[in-house]
Amino acid sequence: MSGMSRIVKTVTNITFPLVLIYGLYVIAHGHLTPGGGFQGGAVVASGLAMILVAYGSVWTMKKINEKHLSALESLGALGFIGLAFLGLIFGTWFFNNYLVGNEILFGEIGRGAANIYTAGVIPLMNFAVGLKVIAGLFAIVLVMAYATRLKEGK
Amino acid sequence: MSLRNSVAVIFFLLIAIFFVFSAFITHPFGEFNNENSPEMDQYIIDNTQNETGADNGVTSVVFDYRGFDTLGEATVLFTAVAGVIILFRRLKK
Amino acid sequence: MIYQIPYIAVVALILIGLYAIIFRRNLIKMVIGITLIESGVNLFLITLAFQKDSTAPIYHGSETGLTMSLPVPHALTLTSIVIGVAVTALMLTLVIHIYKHYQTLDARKIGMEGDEE
Amino acid sequence: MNGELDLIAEMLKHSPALIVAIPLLGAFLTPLIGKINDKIRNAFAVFIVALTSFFVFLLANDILSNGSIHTYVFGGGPALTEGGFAVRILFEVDGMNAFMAIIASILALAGVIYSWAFMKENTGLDKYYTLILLMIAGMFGMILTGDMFNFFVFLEIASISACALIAFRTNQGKAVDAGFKYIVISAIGALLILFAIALLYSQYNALNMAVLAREIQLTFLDKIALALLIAGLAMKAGIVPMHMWLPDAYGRAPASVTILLVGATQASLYGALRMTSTLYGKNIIAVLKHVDFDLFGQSVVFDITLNGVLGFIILLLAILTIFIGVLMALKETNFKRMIAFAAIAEIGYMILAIGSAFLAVASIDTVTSSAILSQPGYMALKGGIFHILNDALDIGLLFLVAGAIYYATKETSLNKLGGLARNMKYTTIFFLIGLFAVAGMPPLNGFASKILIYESTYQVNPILSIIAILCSILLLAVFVKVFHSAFLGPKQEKFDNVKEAPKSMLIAMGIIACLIIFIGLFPEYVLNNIVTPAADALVNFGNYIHEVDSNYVISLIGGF
Repeated sequence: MSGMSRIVKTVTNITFPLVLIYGLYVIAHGHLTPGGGFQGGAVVASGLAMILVAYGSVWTMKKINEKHLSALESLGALGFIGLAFLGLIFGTWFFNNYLVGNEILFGEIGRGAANIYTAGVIPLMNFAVGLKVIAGLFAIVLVMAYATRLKEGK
Repeated sequence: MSLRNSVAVIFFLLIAIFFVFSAFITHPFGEFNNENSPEMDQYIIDNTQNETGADNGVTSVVFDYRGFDTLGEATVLFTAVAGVIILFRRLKK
Repeated sequence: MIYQIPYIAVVALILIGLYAIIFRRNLIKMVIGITLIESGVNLFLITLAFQKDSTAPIYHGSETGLTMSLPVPHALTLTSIVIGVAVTALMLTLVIHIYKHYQTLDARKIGMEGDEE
Repeated sequence: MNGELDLIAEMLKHSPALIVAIPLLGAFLTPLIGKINDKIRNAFAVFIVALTSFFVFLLANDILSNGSIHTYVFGGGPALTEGGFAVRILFEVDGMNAFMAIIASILALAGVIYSWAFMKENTGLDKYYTLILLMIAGMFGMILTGDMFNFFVFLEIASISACALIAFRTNQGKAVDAGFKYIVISAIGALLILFAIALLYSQYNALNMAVLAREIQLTFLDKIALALLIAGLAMKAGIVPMHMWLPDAYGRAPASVTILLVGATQASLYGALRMTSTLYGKNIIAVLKHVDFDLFGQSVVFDITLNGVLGFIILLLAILTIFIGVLMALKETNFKRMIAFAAIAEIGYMILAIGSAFLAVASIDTVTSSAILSQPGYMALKGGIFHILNDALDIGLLFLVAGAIYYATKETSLNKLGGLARNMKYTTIFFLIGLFAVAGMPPLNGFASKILIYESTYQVNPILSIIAILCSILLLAVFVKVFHSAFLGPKQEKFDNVKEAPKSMLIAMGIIACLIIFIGLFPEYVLNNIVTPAADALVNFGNYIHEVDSNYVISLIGGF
């Protein structure tokens, strides 16, 4: 399949950046507003799924295949579990939020801080999970779409 | 009706009775009293800003208080991706 | 009674799902049944989170003394939704494979061939 | 010297978390390492599992020898917050958990080593090893966790990865079908469990097992929750009304996966045991209904208690499970499916013993909060727990042998096999060991636990014991038939070129066979040092709660 009509492709081209920005916003502000890594990741992945629908799975598979996505997902997962392991090393317990209270990165705490430099490792974990969810959900959709594509002549 | 079907009907009715009963005796929607006061959740609501710095109580639960669940959850997604890819792999080398 | 209506909705969802799994023979309908049960359970978790007159458990500054809905069930629901996605993805993958092998989605007709290997 | 001691103490402190985290880390790394080289990837997987096993034995050694309970708070801080509720996730490892973790690590080690040669002709091995490690992590998570929802999450990890691995041979329609059956059953089971967890949460606002066990009142909702928990976990454990997925899944999965599936099934069984004996331990002898009526002029008075009902249901299911398992094994012609039915029967033996133990609970000691069992009941519990270990080893070994035969001949139908003993000497020896162990022949390990079960169930009801012995003999007959038809018999031309299984498979089988012989020769040693602490951990359920609460006291003084 070579994708859908030109109208759909054009609209996708226009709306995808918006979806992407919105998803990244949800990920980045996960510790302040409703949302987080999973939700934002799902938003971005749905944008990618829109591209998949508009351009067809064969075209998308040529641009990025599931091996790349799988590696990306591994990186996200490694980032997440790595942050947890760093808690073991720096904070003496697995999953310790060791960045809370420091002065360099995301360390601010307390009532009414309400800015993005709060919550310790939570924003970092949000990013890791966001990356993982984007890659993971898109990989699932892409692989399933590619496997069930209509072959030439059918 | 075959044996298989009647077993299925009995199983379904049994489970249905359990669920319907549980619906009628769960505490009323949105009402808490001394017996089931949400102490654990109140603790999280009170301390999320001071302990974790996150304004979003849900995120503080997801990534801090119950972070290990989230690791499991991320792992489930990872598992599903690995499973889907392995099932659609090429069979010949 | 009026306060039990959300739970009745939960139970209705779960029972419809169970009905689909037990009595329907179409694999896709069974998958739909499982997702229905899943949404029933998720709805149950979310209803448990609600307190009367509560807001979402998110601070916008240093306000205190608000009644907030409980955060833990929200987190549990999030986890269980993601798990649901994973399970559904895998089930649909298997359904695709079953369809490729047997050219049917009728549960009675699959897995009936002899022991070939 | 002091530094070394500190290091070991540190490792011991963190080992509950590391046992789960290391396989997870390995699983996340495997797709990246797989890009380098196949051999390095295989070695990496073995290394990860070996490292995990090292931590398991470190932890289990400490727990089983000192009788201590380890708790691990994820994120640090005290286990209980002021006010007595657990905000964070806890891992709590007592004798029973340690015992199950040992079994899981043996199975995992054997499965990974076995995979090396067994799977090498397949594609998609990067993902295969990823899923294997994930399944191991899920198994350990289920075993070690002390949090209800965490249990559910790890249950799902184990079952999703297991499902993908069962359907690994996607070119066989039946494998895919088995995978679908498995995922449907396990999804329903897991959702029942989740609903039960939500019911418990709605009443006590807690998810931690120890806190729930402390709080639980046995209200009507709790009874529903217990029924749903047992139903869900019984589905996953393959107990009879819901056993139909098990022979398909065990039979169609690659042998290296089946051995892990055995572990996952037993982890579910452990879950059911933990839920009933610890979570509801305080209320286990609670009176559900007081019966008082006249029967021909004589007044009949007795109480229906929770343990009576549970014990009765479990015994009924156990007899059904043993019976159906053995009968189906008799008429089955597919090698692996037959072993799977034998596995169902073996699960029946375990729950037979556990049901007898439930019936034998006489009272609860409120001071130490432990259940007081009659002597045969305690023996039955020990026998049942011992049998979990023995069943894992015996059934695991048989599946590995079946896999080796499939690897060598590409054949699983018993009607087509024959005369393999000439070319596959070691495999034949391993099969003989597994055969006699499963059938409960002395001096192998199956005998040691089955004799305990027979003896103790005989005192509950002689009929149970007789049925159990008869079924055991039938099982022996089944496997002797297999031995005769597959290994002995006339030499077949098509199997002339059959070679002995490769080294890695022999090593995996050898490890398990050695353990079987070891346990068979020194059953007392294993019983006293491994099984009894596990049984005591279940009986003295108060310790499980007290461990968390005493941590709370220490934290007030400033222990953390």
